[in-house]
Amino acid sequence: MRWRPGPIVTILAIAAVVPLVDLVLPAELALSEAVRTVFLYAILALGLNVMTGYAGMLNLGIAAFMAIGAYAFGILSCEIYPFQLGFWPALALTIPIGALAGFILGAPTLGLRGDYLAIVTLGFGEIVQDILKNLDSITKGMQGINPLPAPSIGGAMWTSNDERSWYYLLLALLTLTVIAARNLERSRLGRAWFSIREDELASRSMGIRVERAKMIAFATGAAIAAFAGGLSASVLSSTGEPNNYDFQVSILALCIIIVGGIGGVAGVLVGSLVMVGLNSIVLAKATAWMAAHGIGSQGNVMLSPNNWKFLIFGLALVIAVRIKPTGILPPKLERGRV
Amino acid sequence: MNATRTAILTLILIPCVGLLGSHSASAQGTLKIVSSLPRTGSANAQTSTIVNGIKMAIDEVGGKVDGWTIAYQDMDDASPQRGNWDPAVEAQNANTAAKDEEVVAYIGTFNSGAAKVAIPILNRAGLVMVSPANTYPGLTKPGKGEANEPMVYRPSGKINYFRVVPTDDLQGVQAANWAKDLGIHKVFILHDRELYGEGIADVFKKQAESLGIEVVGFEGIDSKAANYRSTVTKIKALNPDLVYFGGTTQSNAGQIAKDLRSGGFKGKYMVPDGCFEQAFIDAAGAGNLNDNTFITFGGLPPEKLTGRGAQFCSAYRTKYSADPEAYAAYGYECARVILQAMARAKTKDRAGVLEAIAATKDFDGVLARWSFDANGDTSSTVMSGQTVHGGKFEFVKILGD
Amino acid sequence: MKAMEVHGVGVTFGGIIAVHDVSFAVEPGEIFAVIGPNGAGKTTLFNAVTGIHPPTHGHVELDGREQVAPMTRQTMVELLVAFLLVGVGVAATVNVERLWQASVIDNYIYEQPFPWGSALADLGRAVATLGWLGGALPLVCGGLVGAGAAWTNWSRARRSPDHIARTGVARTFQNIRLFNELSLVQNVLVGMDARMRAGFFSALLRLPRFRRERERFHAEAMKLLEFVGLADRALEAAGALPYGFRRRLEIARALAGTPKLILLDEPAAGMNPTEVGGLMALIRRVRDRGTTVILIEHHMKLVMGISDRIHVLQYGRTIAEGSPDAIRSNPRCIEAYLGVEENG
Amino acid sequence: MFDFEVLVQQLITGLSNGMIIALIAIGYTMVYGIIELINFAHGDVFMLGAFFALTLMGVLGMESWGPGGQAVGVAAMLVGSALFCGALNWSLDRVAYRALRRSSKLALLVSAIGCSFICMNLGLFWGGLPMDVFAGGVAAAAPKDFPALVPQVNLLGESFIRITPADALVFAVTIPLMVALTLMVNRTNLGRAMRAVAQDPVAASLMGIPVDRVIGATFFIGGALGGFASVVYSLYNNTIGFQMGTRAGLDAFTAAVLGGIGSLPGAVLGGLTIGCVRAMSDQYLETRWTNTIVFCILVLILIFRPSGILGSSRKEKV
Repeated sequence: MRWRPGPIVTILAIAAVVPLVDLVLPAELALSEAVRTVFLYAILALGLNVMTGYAGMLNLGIAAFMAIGAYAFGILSCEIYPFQLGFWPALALTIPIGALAGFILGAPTLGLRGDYLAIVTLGFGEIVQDILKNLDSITKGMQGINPLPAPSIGGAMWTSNDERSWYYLLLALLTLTVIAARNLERSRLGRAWFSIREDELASRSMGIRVERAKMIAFATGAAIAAFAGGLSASVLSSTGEPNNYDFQVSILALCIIIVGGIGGVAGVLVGSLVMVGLNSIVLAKATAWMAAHGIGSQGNVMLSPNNWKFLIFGLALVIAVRIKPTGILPPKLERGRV
Repeated sequence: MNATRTAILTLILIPCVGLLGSHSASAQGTLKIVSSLPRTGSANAQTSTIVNGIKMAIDEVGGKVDGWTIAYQDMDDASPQRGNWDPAVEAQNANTAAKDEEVVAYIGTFNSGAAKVAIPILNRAGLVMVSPANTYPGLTKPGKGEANEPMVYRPSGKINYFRVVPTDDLQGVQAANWAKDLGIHKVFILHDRELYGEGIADVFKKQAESLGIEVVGFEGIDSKAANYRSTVTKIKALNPDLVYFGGTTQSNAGQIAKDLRSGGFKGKYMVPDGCFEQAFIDAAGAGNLNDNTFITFGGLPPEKLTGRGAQFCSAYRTKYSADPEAYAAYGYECARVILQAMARAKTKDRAGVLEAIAATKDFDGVLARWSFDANGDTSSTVMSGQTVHGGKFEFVKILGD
Repeated sequence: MKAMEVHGVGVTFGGIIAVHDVSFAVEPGEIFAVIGPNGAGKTTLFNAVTGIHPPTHGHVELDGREQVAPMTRQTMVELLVAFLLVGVGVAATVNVERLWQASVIDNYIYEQPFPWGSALADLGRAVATLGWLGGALPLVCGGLVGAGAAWTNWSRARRSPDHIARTGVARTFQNIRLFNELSLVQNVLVGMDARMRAGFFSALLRLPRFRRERERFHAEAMKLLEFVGLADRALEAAGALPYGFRRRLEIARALAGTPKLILLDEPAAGMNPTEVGGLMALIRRVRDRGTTVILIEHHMKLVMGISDRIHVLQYGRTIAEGSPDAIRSNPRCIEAYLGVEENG
Repeated sequence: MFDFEVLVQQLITGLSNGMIIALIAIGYTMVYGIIELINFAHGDVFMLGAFFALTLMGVLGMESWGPGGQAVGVAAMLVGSALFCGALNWSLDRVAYRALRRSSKLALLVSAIGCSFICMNLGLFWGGLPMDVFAGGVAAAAPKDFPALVPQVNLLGESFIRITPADALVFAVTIPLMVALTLMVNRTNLGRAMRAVAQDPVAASLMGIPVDRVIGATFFIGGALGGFASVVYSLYNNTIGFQMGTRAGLDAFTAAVLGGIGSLPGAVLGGLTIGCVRAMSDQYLETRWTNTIVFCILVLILIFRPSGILGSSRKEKV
């Protein structure tokens, strides 16, 4: 049979040529920077997808793990702390730290039924922000930790102006995450997760160790989310403030996987493109254009385009699930040898 | 293969929509000013007045400086799903501005946290940034923030960041001095655990202690809570003369005032300039503030202004049919500093404008006559104290005199 | 040794006695049937045996061993570890700012090398000075919560279905519970999970060990599908399978774990006579592989045709046990079954 | 120093706040009980209810009515907001949820999240409408003062412990509502139908119960409770804003889970627990740790009672 590129390969291949397209587009239309945000959210959403998509555990606090990753990266690498590990070691350490955080939250709560777990994760997402704020002698509270190192491949450290380097680094790391997720998905573990998602009791009766499989899913998802957090902190050269990892980030990640097609890697990629693209590309450019052409005014709340963003975002969600409740690219049955 | 097609279509569609958002390159001789402020979500009210102030300053010069057309772009550093400033969006705004050769000045940010992201990016691009609202001292002043501040914001070694607002370390001190003058012996300090609020509360606490005022409590509140009755009970049991709240209208200064009064607290209430806006009185209810609430503010209130300031106020009232708020004045001041520097600049490019702004001396501003010091801070340290009387802010005194 | 012994098992649901004091023993290699009118407590008995709703009274032995995991030294060690980990974790969390201050902030000067030795010494000193309220109290409270939680988890897990399945008991469900979105072969592979050894990292990195295991089990799963006659549909989704085939797939999935004992809950429900004939042959072949079969069934022809022994329940109590011929002539069984044949 | 008066005062505060949380929590728990949806939009429906009440007050000019008139006004706001929120919640179900009944629970959840954003934006617009009681069109996002129609004076005179008419209002409204609701669920045909649909919608529809209408009615009642809660909340706290729904919803949902989701008394118990724990933590620990403590208590309770305090550990049918 002739090899045909699947949707994942297609998406990643198209993403690889975006900076080249940017060369011919006018500067204000340049897409690569906005697409970078898409990559970061895609990695985060892949982490959430391991928990929620594969193992069926609704997590409403994925941003907490992102925050843990970002702050761990910050503390391990920033010059105002003694550790100063440098980009690669610090980024690598976010993974076990995220997994540990996932374990600490997951160990007592994974026995909980569906939405009970959801509320626990939601609460966790809130209190991690609180803790990061309160322990300000360690985390610098609301100040955020900056500057954070960037990779330096041959020569000086990159800055956020080195757009193309960043772009391809993020794309490469996203591709690695995709491969990892695909490998797990098509293994004994992935099968166990799917079976738990479909029918927990039946898979238990088949000898699947449900708690253990869930624990691994939770820790893996948390590790990927923490990785995304560390990476985003490095891109921004700052952890930002704890509030930057609030409920809304978790919600966006959840919307990404559901609108994209829950449980499949391709769906997550398309979902992040659509949801983050809507936010940081379409809405941003549209309001900028309207402002530049004097459309709308600041005097009346309803005439200002910015004040419509929540509404448009919300409508997009409602309409998207109404048209395709299973998502844009729902995962297909694995037919191959698994 | 249907899935692939969907993916390709989406990828093509987004650039197309992006194209719609483009506009043709401007004619030669355009200088661009951009602002990056949180325009979506809860800070929208304040940032709207900043944008009003900026637009007014540009309109006053007829949109032209020395024959160069001035273009203005109002960027949003908040994202709808966050409803607040978003570091990724702020970085994107800064990078966009840095890349656009026409941009010669960047007004922003509203949040000091956002400034930390934007300053180094703009610094590398040699683009000047003037903030109407950042008050975190570490952005400019050595020794006031972390060990590596503010050098860390100046990777190129040059200063590109200026601000027209006095920093928290000045205001907190003046507030504590004023409290001493008011005869306060015991104070309970609250803050909203934000960069601004906690910073100013910290300074207030240190100064109060050094003045011999007893600090009976220092607590961070949850600015999203429905009410603070239990905190008020705790305060009441300690019986302080004054409650100081480091925070803003957005972080529920109004609710605290309400709960203090409805909880039967009889003492005074003091807040910083984040609450110096009509919305604070509206939110708290005038009855809860009248004659026992004290507000510090970096600058003079509109009705006390003379000269430029008075002109600004009347012009603002005519144009927007509303009283100018503090942030409107700061926004206006930012834009005017930039416009005047453009006029003075030898070369009409980033380096020229940056140099001209850094050289700003004895600027006839709406708030005072001031210069930028070596750190990029305003030399104006005039602080005024306000109270609320009959549902309106009322000027009490110039602080520090 | 018996394949399974049920000793005085009783199940009550909030005051309702579903199964009362049932005892029986199943010989290895036997086909043993449990019959009784609707509501007699047959499925409840199965659920009790497989750990889904643990029995309120009595106990079950498999191969002469207690089915519930015993308290071993390893469990005690785990409880102790939970006590220490959570205790130390809570104590460290409560004091984290103090310890950080003593070790990092007091020792680190910006742009100076960090004195690791003295920082660690300071950390040790700070820990030593935590005292009762800051150190011991959180340690003990946290430790107790940790050990309590570990105990709760353990006592829930010691008789959980996955533990019991791993001791060699497989089952099918009355209302078929397949994984509808997985393919047939994947359904069977889930049943084999307990036998697989490749772990997280070999899957993540696709190590040779993972590949070898995958090939081996895949081949075995295909053989099992062949055994139940579904090999040609191996890659279809289980949800799309016609009803009769779904039963077969469930049996294949149950067999996948190479159980010593398989419990079939009404395997013939909803089948036509031809399908029942095929099912009977299949059950015999399962037995011939060396697996002991226990089944619940209403279909008398099937029960009488293949069972070695039959156990009859009514209202949760045993009313008879014996060979098919003995049951067929037992007056109490005939009485209990009047009218049931019309339904079934 | 242990002060008994402080403890009593904190209990009063905790119970009043808890009652309001409980009232919102019931709306969540009812909807969850019947279609297993975490109705994210509920908090924002509640928020819009508060804006509706404020508008009603402004349009009718209630602030200038006499004391007797104001009592009538409060009643009018309660009824008006309840009807408004009920109708709004019902329409959300009709427009955004009903078509997704057969889809996955997560699609439904995303639809609810979308509705939450839409409602929040509507609240922002509403806050920007130029009405007398509002600050005017510009400060749409700023918190709005909700005039204290129910005075915040101390009924006990000059004592340290304060019980205000607003405290009394909280109890006077919520307790009868909860009793009425319990009676409705247990005694009426609609209540029976709701319980039947909650247990098994397919079986219920086979028994001739109009499932969609029963679900719609549940949404209406849940929304109406949100409406009552919004008026009580506004009169108690005297501030409303377009983002208040998020936090209120979060607290209420935590309360519903703590008490055992799907259980009405559980929601009340959960709300009161959270209210009191908050007050105690504010008093005897530090305010900034309050949320963390509430969370730890939630996790602790769920470790040992995985279905909440009063939740039934629903045995799965095999």
